[in-house]
Order: sequence, then C-alpha cells, then structure tokens
Amino acid sequence: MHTAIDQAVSDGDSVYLAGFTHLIPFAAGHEIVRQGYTDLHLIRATPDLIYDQLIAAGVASRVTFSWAGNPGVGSLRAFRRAVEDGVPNAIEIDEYTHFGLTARLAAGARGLPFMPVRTFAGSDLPEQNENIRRVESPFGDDEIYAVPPLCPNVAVVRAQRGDVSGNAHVWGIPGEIPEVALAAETVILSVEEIVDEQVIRSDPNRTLVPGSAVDYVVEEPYGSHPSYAQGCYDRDNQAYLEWNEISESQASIEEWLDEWVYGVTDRREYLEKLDSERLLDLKPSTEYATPIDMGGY
Amino acid sequence: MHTAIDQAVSDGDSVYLAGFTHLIPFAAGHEIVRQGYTDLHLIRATPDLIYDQLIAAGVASRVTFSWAGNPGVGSLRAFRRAVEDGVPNAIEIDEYTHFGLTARLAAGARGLPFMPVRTFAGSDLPEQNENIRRVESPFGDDEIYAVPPLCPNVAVVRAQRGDVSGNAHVWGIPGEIPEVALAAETVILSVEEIVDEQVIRSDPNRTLVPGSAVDYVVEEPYGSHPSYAQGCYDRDNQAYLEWNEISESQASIEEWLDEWVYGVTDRREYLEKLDSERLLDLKPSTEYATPIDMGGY
Amino acid sequence: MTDTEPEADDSIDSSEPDYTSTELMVTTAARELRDDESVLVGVGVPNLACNLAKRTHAPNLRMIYESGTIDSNPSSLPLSIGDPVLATGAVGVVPMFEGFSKYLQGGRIDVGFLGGAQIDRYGNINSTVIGDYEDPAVRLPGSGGACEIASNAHRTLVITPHQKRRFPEEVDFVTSPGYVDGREGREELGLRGGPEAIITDLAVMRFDEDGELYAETLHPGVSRDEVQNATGWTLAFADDVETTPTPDTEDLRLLREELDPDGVYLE
Amino acid sequence: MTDTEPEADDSIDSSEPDYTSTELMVTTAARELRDDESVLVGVGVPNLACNLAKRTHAPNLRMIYESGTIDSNPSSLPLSIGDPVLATGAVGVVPMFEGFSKYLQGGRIDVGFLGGAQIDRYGNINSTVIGDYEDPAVRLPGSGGACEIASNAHRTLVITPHQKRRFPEEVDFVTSPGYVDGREGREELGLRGGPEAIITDLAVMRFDEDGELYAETLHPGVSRDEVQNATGWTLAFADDVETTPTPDTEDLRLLREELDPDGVYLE
Repeated sequence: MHTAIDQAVSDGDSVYLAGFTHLIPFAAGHEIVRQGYTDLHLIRATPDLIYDQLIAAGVASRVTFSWAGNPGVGSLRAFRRAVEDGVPNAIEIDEYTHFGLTARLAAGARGLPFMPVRTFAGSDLPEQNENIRRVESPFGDDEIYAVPPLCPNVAVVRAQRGDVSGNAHVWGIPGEIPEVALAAETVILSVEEIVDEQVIRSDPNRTLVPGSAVDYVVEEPYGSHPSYAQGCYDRDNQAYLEWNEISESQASIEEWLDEWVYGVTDRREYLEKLDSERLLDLKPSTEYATPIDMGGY
Repeated sequence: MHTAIDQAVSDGDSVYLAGFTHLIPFAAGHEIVRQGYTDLHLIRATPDLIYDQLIAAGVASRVTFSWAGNPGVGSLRAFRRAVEDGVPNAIEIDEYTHFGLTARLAAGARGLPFMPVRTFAGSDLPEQNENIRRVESPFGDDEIYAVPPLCPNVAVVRAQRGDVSGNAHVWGIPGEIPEVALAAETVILSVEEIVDEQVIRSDPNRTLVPGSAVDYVVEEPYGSHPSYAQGCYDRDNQAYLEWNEISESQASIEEWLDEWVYGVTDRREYLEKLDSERLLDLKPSTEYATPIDMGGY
Repeated sequence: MTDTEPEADDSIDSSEPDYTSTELMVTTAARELRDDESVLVGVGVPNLACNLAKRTHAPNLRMIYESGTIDSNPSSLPLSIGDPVLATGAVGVVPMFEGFSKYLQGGRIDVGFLGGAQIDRYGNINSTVIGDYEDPAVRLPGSGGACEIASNAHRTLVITPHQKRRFPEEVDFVTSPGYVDGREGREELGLRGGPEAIITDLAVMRFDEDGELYAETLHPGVSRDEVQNATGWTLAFADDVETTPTPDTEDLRLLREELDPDGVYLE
Repeated sequence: MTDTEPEADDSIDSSEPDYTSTELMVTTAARELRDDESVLVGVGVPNLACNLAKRTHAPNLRMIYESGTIDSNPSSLPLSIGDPVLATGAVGVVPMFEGFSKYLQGGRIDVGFLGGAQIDRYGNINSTVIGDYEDPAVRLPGSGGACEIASNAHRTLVITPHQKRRFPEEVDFVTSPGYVDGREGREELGLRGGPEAIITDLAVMRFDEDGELYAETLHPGVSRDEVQNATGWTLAFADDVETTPTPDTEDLRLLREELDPDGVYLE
C-alpha cells in the first residue's frame, strides 16, 4: 500500500476512498496520513471516520460529500471543527445529496456530459452549488436537474477478492464502488485476498471492478477495519463509539493518530496492536451462497 | 404460461420478450401465437427467430427493434417480408441502435424523462425517428442525443431460478433483462426452476429481477429452447440453421407453426416432440462458480 | 408475575403509563405502514417501527435501505443503514446508483422515513445547517439520501422530538422539500408524494388540504398548550382532536423482548 | 508430409498461394491489433482475427462482445455474439446498458470491428436499407451496436468483400458515421476515434489526412485496375503501394488446426 499510495497520489489531487459504510479503505487512508500529503480534495458520499482522521491530520483543503456523520453514532467532530472553526485548517465544502453525488460518478464512469436526476427541486442545495443545474428535457417534462461528471484523480476501492490483474469480486453492499472504479483516472484496488484468475473467471457476473480500470493491486487483510467486509468481519462498533470520544478535541485526535497511524509502519503493525480477541469477535459465522453452474461450453 | 399470457396480454399491447441472445422467452412467444392476439406492438433489441414467428403468425402491427437478423446465421426472412412486401400484413417499424433502445428501457426503469446517449450523431437514424432528439447539456458539450423512456405494457423475462414471489437469479448474459423488468407495467417471470426463497436470499447480489416488479411467475424448464440458458442448456444451433430454410416462405412457416405451435398445447408437448438426443446434446458439463461466504451476522 | 393465570390486558389502563415515549412513537409509526409496501427504512426508531409492523399487521412489508439492500431480513438490530446484517438474507443488494435511480426515482418506494433538525409548517426539512450556510452555527450531516426520499417516495413519515427550535416558522435551509409553500407549490415542481404525518413525542400531525400541518391526535396526558408551546407558529388542531392510541401488550413484548432486547433505542 | 525434417518456411513463395482470401483477411486484421488493448469483437472473421492476435503477438488482448462479456476466453468458436462460451470463463459479464454506457461510451474500447452493406469514401457505413428507407428494396438488419461502436471506439476496423455495389459514391443510408464529410466533419460532431482501415479481399485501405479512403496495400496478385473497378469512385492509391504481407505458417496452423478446425469461416 505504501508504494501504491506513493505512486498514485500527489499533493493537490482529488481522492475518493470508496465504499458505502462497507469495505471502507481505512488502511489506504492511514497510509495517506503517514505520507503527509497536503491540499487534497477528499471526496466521499459519507466521509465517515476515515475522512475525520484525514481532515484532523491536515491533509485536506476541500471535501466533497453528501452526508457527514458517524453512522449510527452521531456527529463527525473533526469535520465539523474544520467547517465551523477552521481547525486544524479551513476546508472548502462541495455538497450534494447521495443520489446527486453518485450520479456524478455515474456520469463520469459513462463518459456523459451530465446525468439527469429527479432530486434537488425545492431544495436550497442548488443555490449553494453551481454544479447542480436545471436541464430541459427534449421530450417535455416537469422540473429536472442534472449534475456533471466527476472523475477523481485517484480512487481506492476495496473488494473481498481479486486477481493480480485487478479483476475483483465484491459482495454485500457495493455502494458506489462500481461507479468510481470506472470514473477515476487512477485506481488502487485493495483486497482481502488475492486469488487465482480462475476464481474470478468462474463467476464473471460477480466482477464489479474490471482489471482494465485498475492501476495498483494490494492485498491487505482487514484493510477496512473498523468498518467491515461482508463475510470476512463485522464492523468494530466499539471503535466507532470510541471515535466519538477521541474526536472531541483536535489534541486527542492527534494523540490517537500518533499511536495508531504515525506510530505504526503499515496495516500489519496496526492489526498487531489490536487485541486478537477483538478481531476474533468480529468474525461472522459461515453462510455460503447457493452455488451456480456456469456450465462448460 | 397459458394463464399468465391470457391475463397479462391484450390485443394492441406493447410486448417486450427480453433476453439478448440468451434466455429468450420462446415458450411465451408461442403461447402468444396460440392465443391469437392481434395488433401487438412487439419490442426487442434483436427480434430473433421468436419475433419472426410472431410476425408470420400475424399478431404484430408494429415492431420496435435495433438489429433484425438470425444471429450468426443470416437474415430474418419473415420480418423482411412484412417490411418489404407487407406479408402476412404490413408492420410499422420503429428503429434504434442497441444502445439507444436499451437507454430507452433504462430511462423507463429509472423514472427519467430522457436518457442522454453518445450515439446517433452523424447517423441518418434521427431523421427517421422523432424519439431521437438532441439535448443541450447544461454544462456545455459537443453534440449529444437523448431518447425518451420506454415502458412496455407487458414484458416477459426469463431466469435460471426464481422464488414464488418472483425474485430471480440470472447468470451469464443478462442483456436488457434488469432494465425491462423494472420498466414494464406488467411482468411475467418464467424460470427454469422455482426454488425456495432461501436460495435467493443466500446470494442477494445475484438477484437481477426483484419480486416486487413481477406479476406472474411461471416455471418452465427449457422455456428458452432453441435459444439457451447458461449452465442449463446450449443454443440449439440446428434449429437456427433450419429456420433459415423454414422461413423462406410464409407457407412453410405456417406449416411449421401448425406443427410446433398450434399443434401442441404447451411447452411440455413441444419438448416431447423433440428428439431426446437433441436435448441431451445441449447439456453443458458442470462448472460451478467458486462460492462466496455472505457470513451470518 | 408467578401467577400462571394470564394477566388481563387492562394493565395499560393504569394511571402511570407502562410504555415509554419512544415506544409510543414506534408503535404509532408502525401503524402508518401497510402490508405489502416497500419502505425505505432509517436506523433507530424507523427501523423498530418497520420491524414491528412486519411482525404484526404487515408481514409482507419490504424493508429497503439507502445502502441498496432490498427486502432485508435482519436477524438483529442494524447499527447503521449499511450493517452487514441487512445484506445477509436480503432478497437483493444493488449498487447505490441503482438503488437511488431504479428504486427511489423509479417510483418503487411507497413510504420513506425522514428526520431533521428543523421542520416548518409545510413539512420542509432542514438537516444541513443551523444559521448561515456559508458560516454555520452548527454544521449538520447534510442531506444524505433525504432530499431524494422526500422528492420520490409516494409518501414520507417524519419522527422527531417536539421542541420549539425544531419547529420554527421558517427553516434555516431547505434540505428536503415538503409541500414547499403549499400543496400546489409541490405539485408545480413535479415532485411525487409528500409528507404524510409527523410523529413526535407529544402528538401526531398531518397536513391539511393546503399542505399545512395540523395536530390530529395528542399523546395520552399531553395538552394542546404543551404542543402549541413546542411549535414555532400558531399550530392548527383538528376539529375533533383525539388521543393517540397507545401501544398494546403484544407490541411492547415484541419491542422489548425481540426487537431491542438490549434497549439500545428504547429508553 | 511424412518427412521428419522441418519444412522450410519458403513454401509460401510458391506461385499458387497456400492460403485463402479469408485467411489473408484474418491475418491482416490480426496485425492491426496491439497487445493489452480492449477490442469489441464481432463473430466470424473479426473473432478469428482477435483470437489469432491473442495467440501470437497480443496475448493480453481483451475480447469484449456487444452482449456484455468482458475479456472472454472462448474454448471454441462462438456461434453468435451471445454464445454461452463467451460468458463461461470470461472475467466479467455486464448487462447491455452497462456494456454500452460504461465500456463503449465510457471510452474503454480501443478497437471496434464493423461491417456493412455499403461504405463510402469517408468510411460512413450503411447496414440499414438498400434503397429508400420508407420503401426499401432490401431491408438490412440495422445498426445493432454499430452506430455506437463507430462513434465511441478509439478506432474501428472494417472487413468486407470488395465489390462496386459495396463501395458506392454515396451510401443509401448512414447507419454508422465514419469521417462524415471529412475529418473535420467528424470532429465537429464530437465523435471519438474513427475508422482506421478497411480490409477487403483485394486490398487494405486507410484514410488520408482529409479522412478520405486510399489503397495502401494490394493483396498478392491483385492489380490497381481490379481494385478501382470494384470501387464506386476514383480511388486514391498510396504513392508507394506495396503488397499486403501474407499469412505466415504459424498463423495458418493456428487458424486451421486450433481456431476453426471445422472450417466454419475459413473456406
């Protein structure tokens, strides 16, 4: 991951760490913090803890988002401090709704100049964002809005399994992964497990990330902790609850970053610091999907 | 299938039998012929043999399509006779490209007044079809076209397996099935096998047709013969080659319809008329997909 | 308790209610849901309400989450709308863009749940900022999927505490449109549906023919004055304001013993 | 044949060519493909050309079909672009709308193959009707995906027999745009790519700086007159027209023994 981030990310880049509540690339986020980038434009529908950490670490100057909270817990305090008080630095915000933001990625992935969406009418959001504009349907219609394509410089997407060429199977909640993997200029794929190409080819309908779109492949077990990977581990809710305390001040976040991000060299060391009991408790029981027969032809 | 077609289809309806070369609802098409509808508006990207048979049977007054041929074999002769010579009756045509037609379904499935597409520019097709119009991007761009939503009165979609509520797993080539199942007003789902709901729920990412969109569920093994169902049977290419001969005249088609459609009461009888050797030869070897673990949470 | 004779149900008629304010909100919301509907669920109270409805009068309710899980069948309470328990055992899971475009925009959602920091008399909701957008006093989480739920569901339900600061004359920012400036205002924008009811800890409110809020029922023991004092404008009351029906014993048992046995959401 | 001593490769220099016209078209088309490209394949000759390239100089060629199969790895010749052999063993399979919008429109296709009943000097192609659209002499299959391939692939290759009726001064109907009325015409429409070469049974033609066809190489034994007589306008020829390179022994072995052992496409 060190090499992938080092080669893919530059100061000032727009970066999308993908995964809607699921498969969030925490390891990649921590590596970005460690490498000390500045002036990044962070994009994510739900900034979640990882962007709170990145913002507190001072790497961001701008955040594009649609819902900024600690999911199921409460407020995203570092994000709020940056927006409300400019701590540790002021950040610009560029705000959408979930649908509006994913529609921007969808337009980017599809090479479209815009994507029409039935949302925003009657909301004050279009007044605050010049990327939300009305479009006239050539077939006549009520009020409809459109958003332009969004093609981040770098996206990090995670998957349960992928081959060395970057073809990846994702199951459970795919979120915006299938869109951003095709919209971004440079894509880092981080997987729980690298598998033989034949595993991917045995079930082509499950491939949500095509290798042709991927520039770097990294195997990183538990790379989404404390978020989850369907079938591999559950969300570490304790960490989400603890963040609510840790994030109460910039000082306590910095202390946390010193220990858990700057104080370790990579994800492996981060995992070694965790109690094994905690990791064991996150393991779900096994529930295999009923197999399908592709047939030999 | 008799009941489903009887209740779902009325004279004058627009009907979409879905499946791009794969999972074509031949049994449903034959049932439509047997029930003797008139004035149907048949819609399909690739009319294939089944629409050639429906057209020759005189049930259609209009065909919306994007490629009319016998795939891998040659020309679609009954379709051509109707267009070129009005035999057995004249049909209106409404012509798109594959992308244009699927974009219409996509707009219909998504409740959009139009879908922008980068195709048609420089082609003569827009001159022949008032549903292909230019749209101006609110973000500025080169020439781009748009098509309006298409919501057929009735769609028949096939799947390898589905539950009694109509939730269905499709693998192999999905074609336009996921779009038309959500765009059509009434949906008939025809499956190779009805399975327990738990089979579907064991692998939710594979569900391409949601039961909430389905009005009728029919179990009909080999319901796509002579086209194919991935993992179940191969295309019966002999039938595609034979059709090239049978369709040489309206008279020889009528003879064929008398024997294979009017002469049988249902798909079961149709299958019984086929040599078992032929069916056995279509069976592929088994190639299971590598399973996934959804995890018990 | 050790009596093997079944207790009569009239225990709920005692002067001290045997349910909490949250439990009343949950059972009231559950009654708004009908069988065989598709509901876009949020975590917390809406989730409990949907699960309660599904176990009682609406067994075929389809619970759909913003995260793209379709007809979820959670074996335990989800911690967030993206909890893996919502995917395991669901009938389908779709990518976010498909969920929003095909389910919400496509008109496949009957009921949506919304919350917010401020709600005005026309049901317009603010979940973006308190104060000025450019220089906010409080930066709230933002729309998430709320604006599109408000715009595309066939009807929406709002569950919120009843406080004056939450029901101002005018919201600081419209995140999600209700009836805009009245039902006509909403219609002109071509929006589907609209808010159906607002369920608070004091009352159930609905919208009149102009699209303006009025109190329909008051919770047991709540006075008109209490409701009016917790509302930022002169609230209309139904001609025949009745008392909100209370939770029945089976509802409470399901909530306490099966749906939220650890009391995460039910105080 | 029974000699165990390997035969010298110069057998192909004999006066009677040891390859068919179709084999020459296949090997010529294969040479247009580069390693690590994504190619949108059609059945028949394009399919053979792609498979040949993949087994020789372009092992990482990704074969993508209109039916939505991504990086197919067919164990036998597909009968149509929707053959199950294209899905089994593929890296991915996507619904039609995804394939067209994300792969073609999204710019992820390097090379596309096209065919047609008529082609004009600017590479505009007709696969819709011969005669009038409203009252056609011959109704052809129509665009299928051809128009979007012609509009969105980074370059296209056309394989067709060389006959005067197929190369008219003007096509009866433009199904798929080439350079329209010259490279500028195409550019003004904002179309990506454009036709790269037309490979016939007589010659290989390319487009000059104005976007007009010229003959670059003639197949062995073919004269300028033959090519001109099979073309409906005064065709330009390259200053140094050379002879099209012939198939080598290994190409022919692969084609005949492995790719099309039953001779379905190779006469």
